[in-house]
Amino acid sequence: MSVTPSESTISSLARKRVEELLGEGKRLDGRELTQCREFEVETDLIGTAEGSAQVKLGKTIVLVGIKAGTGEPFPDTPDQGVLTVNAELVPIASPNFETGPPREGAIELARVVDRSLRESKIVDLEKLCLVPGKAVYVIFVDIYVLNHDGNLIDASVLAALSALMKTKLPKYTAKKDGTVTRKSGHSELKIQNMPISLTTGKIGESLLFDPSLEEEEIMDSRITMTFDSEGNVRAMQKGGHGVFTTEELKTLVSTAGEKTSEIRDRLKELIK
Amino acid sequence: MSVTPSESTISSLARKRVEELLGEGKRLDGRELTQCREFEVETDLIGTAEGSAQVKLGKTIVLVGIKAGTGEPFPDTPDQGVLTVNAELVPIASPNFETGPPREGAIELARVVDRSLRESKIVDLEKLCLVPGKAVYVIFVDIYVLNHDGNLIDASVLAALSALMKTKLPKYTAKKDGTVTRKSGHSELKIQNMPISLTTGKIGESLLFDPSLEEEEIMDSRITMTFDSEGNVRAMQKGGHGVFTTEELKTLVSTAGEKTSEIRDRLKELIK
Amino acid sequence: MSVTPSESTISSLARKRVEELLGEGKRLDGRELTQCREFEVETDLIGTAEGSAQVKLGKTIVLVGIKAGTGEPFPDTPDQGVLTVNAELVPIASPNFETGPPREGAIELARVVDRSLRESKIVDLEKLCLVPGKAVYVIFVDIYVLNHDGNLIDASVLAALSALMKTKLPKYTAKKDGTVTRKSGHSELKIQNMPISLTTGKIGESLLFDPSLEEEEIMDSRITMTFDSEGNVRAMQKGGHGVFTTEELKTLVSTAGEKTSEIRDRLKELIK
Amino acid sequence: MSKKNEVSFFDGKGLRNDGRRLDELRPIELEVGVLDNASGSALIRQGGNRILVGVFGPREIHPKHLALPNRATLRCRYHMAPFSVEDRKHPAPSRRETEISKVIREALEPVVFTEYYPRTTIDVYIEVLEANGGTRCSGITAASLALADAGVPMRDLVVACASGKVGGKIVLDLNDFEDKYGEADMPVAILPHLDRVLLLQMDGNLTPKEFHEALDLAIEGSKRIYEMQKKALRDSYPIPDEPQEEEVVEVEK
Amino acid sequence: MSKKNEVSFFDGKGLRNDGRRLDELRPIELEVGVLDNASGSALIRQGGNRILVGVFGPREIHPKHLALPNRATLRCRYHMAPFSVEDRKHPAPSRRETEISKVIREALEPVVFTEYYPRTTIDVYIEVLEANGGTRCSGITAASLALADAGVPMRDLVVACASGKVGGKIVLDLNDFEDKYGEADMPVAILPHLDRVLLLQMDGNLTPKEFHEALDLAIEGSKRIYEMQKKALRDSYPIPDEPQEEEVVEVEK
Amino acid sequence: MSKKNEVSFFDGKGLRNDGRRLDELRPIELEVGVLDNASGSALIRQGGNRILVGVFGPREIHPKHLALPNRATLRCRYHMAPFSVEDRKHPAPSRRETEISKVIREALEPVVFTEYYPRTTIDVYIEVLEANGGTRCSGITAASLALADAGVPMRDLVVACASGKVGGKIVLDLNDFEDKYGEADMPVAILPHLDRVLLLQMDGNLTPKEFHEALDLAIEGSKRIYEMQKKALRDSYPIPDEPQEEEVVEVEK
Repeated sequence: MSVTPSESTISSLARKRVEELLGEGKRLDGRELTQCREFEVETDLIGTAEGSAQVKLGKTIVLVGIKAGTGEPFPDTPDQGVLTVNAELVPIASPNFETGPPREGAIELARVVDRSLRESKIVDLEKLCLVPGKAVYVIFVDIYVLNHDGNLIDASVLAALSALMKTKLPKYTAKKDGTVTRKSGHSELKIQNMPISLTTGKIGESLLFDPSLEEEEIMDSRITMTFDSEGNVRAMQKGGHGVFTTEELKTLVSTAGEKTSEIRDRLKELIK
Repeated sequence: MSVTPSESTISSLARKRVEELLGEGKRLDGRELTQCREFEVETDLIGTAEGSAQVKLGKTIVLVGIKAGTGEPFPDTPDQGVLTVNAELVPIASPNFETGPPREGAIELARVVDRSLRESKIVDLEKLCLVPGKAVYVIFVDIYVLNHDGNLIDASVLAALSALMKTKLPKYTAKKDGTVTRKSGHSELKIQNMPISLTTGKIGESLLFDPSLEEEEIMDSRITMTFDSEGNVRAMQKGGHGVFTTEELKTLVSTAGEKTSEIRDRLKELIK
Repeated sequence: MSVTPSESTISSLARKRVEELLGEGKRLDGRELTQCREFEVETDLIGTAEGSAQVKLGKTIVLVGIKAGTGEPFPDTPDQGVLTVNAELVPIASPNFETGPPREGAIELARVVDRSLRESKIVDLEKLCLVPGKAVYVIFVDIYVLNHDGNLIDASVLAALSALMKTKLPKYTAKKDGTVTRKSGHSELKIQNMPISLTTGKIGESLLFDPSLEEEEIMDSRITMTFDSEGNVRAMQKGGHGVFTTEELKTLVSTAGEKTSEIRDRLKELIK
Repeated sequence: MSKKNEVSFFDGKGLRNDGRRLDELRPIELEVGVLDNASGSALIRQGGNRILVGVFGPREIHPKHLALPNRATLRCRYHMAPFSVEDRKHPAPSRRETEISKVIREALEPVVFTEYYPRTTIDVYIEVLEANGGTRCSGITAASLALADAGVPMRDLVVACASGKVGGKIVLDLNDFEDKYGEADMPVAILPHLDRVLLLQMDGNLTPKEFHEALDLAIEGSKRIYEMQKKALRDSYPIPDEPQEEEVVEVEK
Repeated sequence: MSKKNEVSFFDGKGLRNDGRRLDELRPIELEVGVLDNASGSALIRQGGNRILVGVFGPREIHPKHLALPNRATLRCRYHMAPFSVEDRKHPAPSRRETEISKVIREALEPVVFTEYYPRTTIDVYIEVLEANGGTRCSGITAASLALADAGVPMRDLVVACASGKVGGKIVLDLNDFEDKYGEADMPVAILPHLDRVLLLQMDGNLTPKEFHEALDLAIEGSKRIYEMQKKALRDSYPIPDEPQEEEVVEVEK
Repeated sequence: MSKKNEVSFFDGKGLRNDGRRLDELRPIELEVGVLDNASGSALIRQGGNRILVGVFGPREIHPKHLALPNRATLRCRYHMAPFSVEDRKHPAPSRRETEISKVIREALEPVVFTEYYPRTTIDVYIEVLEANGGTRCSGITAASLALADAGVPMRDLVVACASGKVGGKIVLDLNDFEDKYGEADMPVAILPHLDRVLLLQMDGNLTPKEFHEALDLAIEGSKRIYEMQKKALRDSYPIPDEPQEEEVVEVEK
């Protein structure tokens, strides 16, 4: 059951000040409305993972680790590998995160990242099949949020993409009956697309890219759009208790598409 | 752990009035003590289910859907299909139902319905075996209570029986090793008995058939008796914090048996 | 998450009195500091178990039942049987125990007993293999605390050891593919070591063996040391919010070792 | 959404697998006030979807720490019956149901005048009895009627409809087959007379231009459903002192 | 209860598989006051059943919202030890245990003077250590002794015993084999001196006439157990100033 | 800990499988103040271990019934990331994690001046991002720095290090391979300048004499790590008015 969260403690006064600033096209941290925060990527920092990447987007830190092994395929896709995305909002990341099973925020995060990867066909799942119907590669993408300063979705998509780009699959020999044995060596996981998401927050009538935590706490709604390498839309998710006009959405598809293209180029530079 | 429920909010005054009425052989809704509410049955209303029926018993509404597939038998009955009964008291049915895992009320309901079906051998489980010890039909009877106006047990037994009578099993071909593949077509599930339950409430010294919710809220105890097509008893369950005398129980076995015979005839008319 | 438990209700006055007594080398129940309570063992009292023993250590009562069957080995130990220890602090044992899944106290108890048994190689797990990688004996050691009067660890190790010493394994015939069928008869489970644990409580500067519940409620910390039949240490566990000096620990290893040797001799007498 | 090469979405006449045109809705039946115990309720049948919604409240909230000082709490559960899908669904809530409950709640939040009922809760229970694609949209459409039936004041009715892309074409109101094998699915919920988007999700593959087209189509389809919603409410609450329109019939309650 | 054709329930002399006559109880041993920490406790051994019951309270209740203003809350847990059955039982509570906890609580409710202790709880924990058929009845018989041992005022002792039908005959106090392969099992709990039925369950197949017979037999058997209960209590609480009966012996506590 | 016969722990020169001497620590890097939202934080890299610790508090406690009238509640969670081990760890807390959380909390209890902050909580979250043996010790060492970084007053820093026995020899700071295949592992946590043992666990096989030796070695190793802890804190909080030591560098925060 989804329940209205209790209101953030930010006074309506604070909100008024932010809205005034936004009226002048300014943001609390000095960015322009369509300016994203700088990001850094560090890859291969977890030796026990088959791939890993830590992204710092402003002060938001997300670590993604990839575990790859083998298992049975789903009955309805017997010739495809399995890709699973999971997110944990561990309590070191924010005074508001708690221990315990994932709540709707973590589940939505994981599912939006999952769709961004899956719908853009980031990996060819059919190439991850070992023995049809019996044995396939199973890849876990585990999102670990280490510091929450806003816009976890975009940081997580970046980290997941980076980690997958650096993932090395263990090699296996497989028998017809589905018996699988590890053999030495690894092969690179082939990435065939680079999905990048851009999340836009809405406060009053202003639209702002890559909202920070301060902005998230007062924003009315957000819209995430994930674009593939060709500039097509692969996933969208509106969140929050506010609304968008159709014009806002149509305009955003163009501006956000361009912005993700810049981000993609920057990422290529960072982890080539 | 079972815990004394908090008392219903009905005043002792209200209870006194009901008892006076009952003293004169009258009930709140004008029924006689041994008069059940009229019921309606609608079958085959869920296309995704292999069988379905919705029963309205007065204002109580219970929907039962049957899902049939294949699976492994239990180790101690390798040559028998599996029949599983589950009940959900979904929160649309009553302001007092809650979301979450089933509580003792839902579990008792499912188990009493289960015993009513199972003990009367409503289906021949041995005929639901595909490959002994390896593959059998697995039939799920899911009870979904949509509106609670009393006597969920009898309404659920009626709905489960009706749904099973209308169930069509998907056909399968099975290999000796237990591998099962769907083939086209369905066959009717053969019903070999028609168990009907009758629940009697006790308020003070009065015994009343098919208690309504108003009556349930003040009644001391209830006894459910399930009879098969031959008029034999197949299941019983006493509930509530009150008592019965042995004479009451012995008398009830006769009157309730006759009443279920009438109900069975009525059901046959409704869903022939 | 582990949380500081709420303090015991014992007044600091009571604690002061105990400390004074201890200063004179005396304990509340008249024992000497290094004196353990007498214990009794009753074995084979549960007919449905493959082995069972009930130990009374003072007023502490622990019942251990052994269930033995077959199952798959763990992937990393394909040629070894499986030994699993579980503990339930059932609510009849103490007004402070609750129903529900095991809490950290029960989990720590099970894990310390597990290590005491496992590290002393009480049974040769390789002899419990039926078909390497496919079928092995699976032995469940279930600790059931019936009355809690302190020092559950030592009582549980004693009861688990006694129950295992009296365990009779059902015989099976196994095929190469891992199929297992029960054949008539039982064989004795061979015990190759007799681990005995000794738990020492610390109150102020005093160290006392086998603390009672009264003592546990005010003690600062405890240290459990498990010794094998040769007098070597196989497991240790410090608990509680207090500290030990290195000298205390080094001394304890000698005195506790001797004491467990006495306990082992006594146990041999009791259940030969 | 996995595209299979062999799949064909249109017949010789360019009609969809269930005989519809590209911009045609599935047949929709709406019924208001179908449950006795709920404060308000509605049943929607849309193609193969059969969804029952019950609303309770505004009422006291338990546990009390969920109460909000200046508005009603909205609680929303989207829940599938075990028999509502091809392979029996386990009764425990799935991650998918958790996410959909959230986006539906967020679609309803801007519409309900929650500020009228501080410290209470309004509970919306959406029970999917049979599912055949687009259940979150059908559920929202019915939830809005159930809220109206409960007398909960709202800025407007909420209405939802998906559009998407199958076989290279932008289509309205995808069924389960089109959702599974098509190229894109995009559920949209709107406040119809204010033209505001309350819910938007998309997965698949759309060019920006196709997105524009699909959005317009979803809104256009939603508005058609909006008319049906209004009719269902009128039918359910005939106003005796005004000259009744011909089509008003007493709804079974 | 699945009847197997090959099963035979009686030997040449018409005795049951454990040597009993049709209306004979299994050997019963009752012990009162066997646990130190519980307010009251009892151990029952009935054939292959070994069940320990501990009662706590009347005591403060947590969480407090369970407190009832005009009576004590009764809480009851029927719980099986993992090693109490042939195939190890998983420690998590099963649906069967949940149902049995409920019917046992409902059997005890009419007996305890809960109105003497408003806002408190009386907790009854039934631990099945070894099970061989009819454990809910043995559990109730022992629970009643444990309540008495705790000093909880009751209208009478509760006593329970099953009857049923095996091999075409009505029998008393079924063991596990008879329960599994026989035709009917019917657990009954009564208030013996008032002849009131507190618990009644049945599954299997009985004609109305057989039901009458089985009910009478279960009540008759219960009354025999009732005498053993009273003796166990007398043994446990010898009254020194009255001339003691010969059979009073000090019970091990 | 299962000894395999084929396993060899030392090379020709008597060095361990990672090139260390018997009494040599793995390389350790400590960083303080690495997280923004936590009150205090620290990162430890010790051999193949990478562990992040965040401390929150003293702060208000929820649920309130956990509040203690005369001291702060300490809450501690040791938690492994799914990718921190060879076979992916399921996110739900394991029994092992539950036990380790408890012994770590008990190691920290005597050190924190909890009496300064009655009715509050101090939360210590230990996230194991990569594990290669001895994570509970590394976690304690880092937790102590995070507490210091949060400004929580402590009697001393806590520091932990394991010793054990592999290939017949007492060694310091076992890695995962030595832990798995060696003869004994013994994690120890101490208050270094008071020489008090806060945590002690052991499993394997040690003679009493070997225990003495192993305990001395663990304490000796811990004291070496203590020096690194103090340096990490100095580096993190350079004191400007005192003449700074050469090695003081501004730590990335």
